[in-house]
Amino acid sequence: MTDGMEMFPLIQRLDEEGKLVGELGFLSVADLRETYETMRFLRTFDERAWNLQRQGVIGTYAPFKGQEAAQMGAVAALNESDWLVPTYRDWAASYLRGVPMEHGLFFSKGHPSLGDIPTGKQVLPAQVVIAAQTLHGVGVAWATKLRHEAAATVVTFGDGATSQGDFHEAMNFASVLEVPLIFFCENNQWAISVPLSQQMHAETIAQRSIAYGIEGYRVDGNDYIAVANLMKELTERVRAGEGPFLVEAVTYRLGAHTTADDPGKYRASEEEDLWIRRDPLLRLETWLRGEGQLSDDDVVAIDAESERKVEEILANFHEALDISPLVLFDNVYAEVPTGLASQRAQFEARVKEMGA
Amino acid sequence: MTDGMEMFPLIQRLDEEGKLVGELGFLSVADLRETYETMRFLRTFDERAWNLQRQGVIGTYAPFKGQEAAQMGAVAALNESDWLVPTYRDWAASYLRGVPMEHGLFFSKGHPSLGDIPTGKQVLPAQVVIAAQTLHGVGVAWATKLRHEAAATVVTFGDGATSQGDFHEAMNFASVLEVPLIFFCENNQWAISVPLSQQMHAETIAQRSIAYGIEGYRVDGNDYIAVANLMKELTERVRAGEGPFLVEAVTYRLGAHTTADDPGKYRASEEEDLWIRRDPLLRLETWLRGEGQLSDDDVVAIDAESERKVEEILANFHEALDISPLVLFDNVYAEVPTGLASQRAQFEARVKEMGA
Amino acid sequence: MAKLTIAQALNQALESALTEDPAVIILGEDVGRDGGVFRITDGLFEKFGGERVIDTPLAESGIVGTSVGLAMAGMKPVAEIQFFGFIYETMDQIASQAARVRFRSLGRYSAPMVIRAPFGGGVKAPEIHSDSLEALFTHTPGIKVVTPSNPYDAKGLLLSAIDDPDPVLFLEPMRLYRAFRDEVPEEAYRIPLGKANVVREGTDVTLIGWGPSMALILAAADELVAQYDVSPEVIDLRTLTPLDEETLVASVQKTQRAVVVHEAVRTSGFGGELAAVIQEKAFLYLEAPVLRVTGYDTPYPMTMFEDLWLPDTSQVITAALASVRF
Amino acid sequence: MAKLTIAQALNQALESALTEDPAVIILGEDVGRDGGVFRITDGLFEKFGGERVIDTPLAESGIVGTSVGLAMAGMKPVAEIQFFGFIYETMDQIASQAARVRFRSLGRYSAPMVIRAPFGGGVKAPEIHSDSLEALFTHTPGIKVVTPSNPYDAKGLLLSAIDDPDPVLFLEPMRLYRAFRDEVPEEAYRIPLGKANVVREGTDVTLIGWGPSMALILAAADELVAQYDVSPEVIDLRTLTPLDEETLVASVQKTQRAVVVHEAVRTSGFGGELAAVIQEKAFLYLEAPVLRVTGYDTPYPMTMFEDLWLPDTSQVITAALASVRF
Ligand SMILES: Cc1ncc(C[n+]2csc(CCOP(=O)(O)OP(=O)(O)O)c2C)c(N)n1
Ligand SMILES: Cc1ncc(C[n+]2csc(CCOP(=O)(O)OP(=O)(O)O)c2C)c(N)n1
Ligand SMILES: [Mg+2]
Ligand SMILES: [Mg+2]
Repeated sequence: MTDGMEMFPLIQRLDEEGKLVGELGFLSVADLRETYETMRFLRTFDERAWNLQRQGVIGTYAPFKGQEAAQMGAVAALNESDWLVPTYRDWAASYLRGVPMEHGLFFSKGHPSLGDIPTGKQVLPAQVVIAAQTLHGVGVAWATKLRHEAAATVVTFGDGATSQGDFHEAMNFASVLEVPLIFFCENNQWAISVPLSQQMHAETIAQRSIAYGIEGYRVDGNDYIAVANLMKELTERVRAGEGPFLVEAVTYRLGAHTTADDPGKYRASEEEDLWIRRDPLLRLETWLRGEGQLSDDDVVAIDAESERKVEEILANFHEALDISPLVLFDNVYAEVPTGLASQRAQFEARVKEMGA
Repeated sequence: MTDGMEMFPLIQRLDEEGKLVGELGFLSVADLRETYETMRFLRTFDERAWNLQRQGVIGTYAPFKGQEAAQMGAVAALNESDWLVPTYRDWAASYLRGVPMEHGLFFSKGHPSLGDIPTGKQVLPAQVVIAAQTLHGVGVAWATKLRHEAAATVVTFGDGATSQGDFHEAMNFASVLEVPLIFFCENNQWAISVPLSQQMHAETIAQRSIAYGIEGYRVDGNDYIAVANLMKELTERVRAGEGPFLVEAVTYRLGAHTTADDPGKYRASEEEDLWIRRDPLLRLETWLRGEGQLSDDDVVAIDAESERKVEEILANFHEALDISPLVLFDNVYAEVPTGLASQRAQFEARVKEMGA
Repeated sequence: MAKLTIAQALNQALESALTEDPAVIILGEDVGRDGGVFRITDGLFEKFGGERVIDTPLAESGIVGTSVGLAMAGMKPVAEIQFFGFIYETMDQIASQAARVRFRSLGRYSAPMVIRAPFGGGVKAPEIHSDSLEALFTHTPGIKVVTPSNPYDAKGLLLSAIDDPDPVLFLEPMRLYRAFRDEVPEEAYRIPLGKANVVREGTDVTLIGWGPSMALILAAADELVAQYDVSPEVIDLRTLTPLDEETLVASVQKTQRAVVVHEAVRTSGFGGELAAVIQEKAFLYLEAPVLRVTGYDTPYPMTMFEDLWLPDTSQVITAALASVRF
Repeated sequence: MAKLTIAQALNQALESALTEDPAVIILGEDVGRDGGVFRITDGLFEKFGGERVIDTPLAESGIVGTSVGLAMAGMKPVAEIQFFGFIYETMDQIASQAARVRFRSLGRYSAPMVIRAPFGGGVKAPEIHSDSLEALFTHTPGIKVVTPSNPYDAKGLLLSAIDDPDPVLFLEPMRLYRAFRDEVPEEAYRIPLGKANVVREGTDVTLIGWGPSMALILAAADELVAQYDVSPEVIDLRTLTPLDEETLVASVQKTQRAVVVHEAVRTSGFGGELAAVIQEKAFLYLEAPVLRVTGYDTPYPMTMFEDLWLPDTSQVITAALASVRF
């Protein structure tokens, strides 16, 4: 039988100790310093979102803590004409593609603007139905191919998503149609309470590429330098018509599945401890400090700036709460059909009555 | 990229010229002589069924001509406690597992008995929805495992079926649950008008096993000796708990997809000619003749016996046509609910009125 | 004007859409070289090539799901599902995805796509091929459910469906594909979605149907006039949802009686919804309950008995007379 | 007697089924160590082990499809679908497979299995989690659709569902899982499927509901009596299909008025079917049209506005009064 780990060795450039074990590739030290700042801001946001749920400001939130390097690396090489097709956990990736961070809060709040991506930003609304978006990714990539656009599409999904039929159909369609798409799996080891070993019998997700006759890669998802460089290479190759590809980014969900979940019920704290040591943020920090690119004072300043940005996001969020519930009726169809229009009128009266 | 053909070389024991290139294995010459008789009878039946459709006696029929060795080999090593989970084209396999051949006609006639498998025969009704039965196969095998029955289950499906989400979910479930199941793909190169090369990008179906961390095999599906021996080995191994396995039987649909199809619209006659030379029946015949096990007179006698059996099947079929349409109401639920009972009474009156 | 079958009219509509709009592509199982198992896409692969008319792998969720992505990224996919019975495979991609693109994105994205499928019984197709499941999709806000009953409507409605900015499920009565011909203009005309068609005016009872049932209803209407001196008004819904309530209710307020006909099983068929709407909106006008002529509450029968099971003209007449004589 | 929530009553039913019958197994996403995202299977993995309580891979069609095979081969699978909104993924395996096993095999095989799913809104869950799609399955002959509205019914109906020789879709009102407690007997009692429950007798109007809507209806009923001197009869369907038409029609023939309440979107919700049946079977008794209090014809709203969107007690009262004063 095939040894997946051997066929798809883990690609790494910055190891768990923050030691550089490969080239920086297309990234400069300045890039990485900036990446660190952004990552630290994202971590701040993520932790604040968790607290906002605890305070009742938002509803269920799915934290991305621990997966920042994977998500940021996934989109590091994309440009304006490329597309991102994300899930409910991919706020870091979406943010880098131009989706304001308050969308993550809209999503958890159940705010009607949750999928109202800014014009010009080629990002799809976050997908809730596991693996459904993998097919949308194929369609988007196919559209760009039909129009000869030389654009890359990246679709992100979890390890659990690879069990769904839609994932398989997407991989198969993409490979047959040879669309410019990168399947980017954030293998965070868990699908809620189900560990990868119970999710599948294969050793790696990367080896699933063989079933479709395409290339697969397994990369350290907590190593931003490795992920970004791999994606740089692959996005260029898909734009040149060599796709699709499958990338397995090996990472870990440091937090709970969502604010509604208690990982204590199903996983060992030793495992969590192990992965805390592999934290992508820590790793980058260690390296930057070693390079003399980061001091304690810098970190303090970055945190202050992160807090400021989070406050700004929160202000935007609160301001956006003043939205009419009538929008619920206005985007069912391009035009409101007669029957729905009279329901809309009833709803409007009800809303007035309830003073909402 | 992986070379599927190289990783999964075609297993063959009796080559296209009818020359033995491997061992007979668990099969005796007498077995093979009998297999030839059965195969010839099956061919006779299949061709007659085609004609019956043309005469308007039955409706749409999906011929298995060319796939006899694959289907017969698939079940050659099964015993009473094993299970078969077949499709609409697997009448040869079902027949060997104890399903009377008239069921093939029932199916095409739309006769209510089409799935009324004889008691004690562990065969599921023929499945129409592509790949749906692969999951049923997993469930059946799982049930036998939970009851510690040491039984093997064989689920059959076409090359096109491997594109469906259900196939993937079945492979994944089976591998995670380690159920005693053999996925047996009759790769007949076409899914109606779509050739394998447009159905998938991978070179072989066998290599899809790698995605699930299980063993896969590619066997000459027109070589009964190779298929039967492979299945002998694998059924024993699954009964011993080593399953599941994926088998790709490389064969060809010599006829049309169904009586409603015209292959002239989409495939070249040269390809058909090539595969006519690879006919599993011819191959076995050549070998048996070479071994002095078959004469012209024998063939005449086998044909006569085949005709007799087909007539018998037809007689059974015609006799079975006298069935009350009211059965439609009696197997919706174990007991007919009140509302349905009154619909049944209305239907009964209507049937009487129409003299049906 | 050419006399065309429904099959030919649909083919003409598809050809004209492919010609008019480079964003239109056709995808599905066997829609290419084979021209579709019912030959609705015949000749289009040859004319427009394999980039515009695509034989997909055998996976319905894949077909609809990639169509959603195509549509969100600016294309206008026209997907074929080989038989409507296989639509179950696609329900997440239709109901949770295509139908919600506009809603989920507050109008930033839309999914202008058409899903075509042959539906209905009467051609002795194998199991799962003949089910009438249209009601399921009438319960899904965000998509439109459209079905023609004749060649003229087939072309005009399909062109409107392709134009439509929202996803449309377009159901083609399998049994009628080649059953008869109509005059069908050569040019690309449109019939508006969301408007029911009063096919025949009358005063005594409103007969309501769509797609394959219209043939029964029209035959019954003739006989009601000729044999029973009953004047039926006949409505072909054309679009099931969004429903043209006005036309329906106005008719029943006039005739004071209604019979709905569909092949789908009775319970929770779209006839239930229509009866509910009519009794609510025309309660004081009704002289008889809204009656339903439908399939029975069993799975679609094995085809040996499908003709006994399917609604027929005599049942429509019986129901109409029961209504009139109530 | 212990006072239990619906969640606890269901857990007790599952535990007793696993204890009574070795053929019963539980499978689904996170039903094992985690005890299910709503903790309905809490403790069962620990008690019965990983062979009887199985965390499956993340694939709903896989869960239902393997259950069909398990059931055909003699097991009694109880499958959990994590949220009813994901049921679309399984519709082929439910409607074309589970529901047809008996029919397809002329009774040679059957598929005694239960599919459990939390449903309904009101808990501010993410998109696709709160949809009420029960009507879709009432259109599928061969399965039964059952939903409890209180702890006592939850246990008794679930045990009957597991006993049932046919597939049962068992819908659990998510919002009520822990909303209140009832006295629930320790022993394994059964409540028959296919029988509606007249929860409260009355004379003026029949209020009909199921699952999560019963809470609204009961509150409305209290207020109708106390504030408006209206005497409502309240029916909890318990089983949607096969429908207990007798109980329903008898009640409306008595009260001459009916209001149906459900969370699902209005068009083609099960309320349409009920209205159709009632107006047909009780036409001459009806003093007012059957009214429906339902969700609006939009996708389930973003949860910021779900309380505005969902039917509430005041709407039930308004409809009941409209009916009585019609
Ligand atoms: C079709 C579907 N089934 C079930 C769920 C419920 N659910 C939400 S997240 C999740 C686990 C997903 O795991 P994975 O794909 O690994 O992504 P992760 O959450 O780890 O990022 C499940 C089961 C869903 N959203 N959609
Ligand atoms: C879900 C589903 N989609 C489509 C069909 C229509 N259909 C019947 S057979 C077939 C091709 C099947 O090809 P393959 O799996 O290779 O089996 P073969 O017919 O070649 O034996 C198709 C598309 C179907 N029966 N079920
Ligand atoms: Mg995960
Ligand atoms: Mg094939």
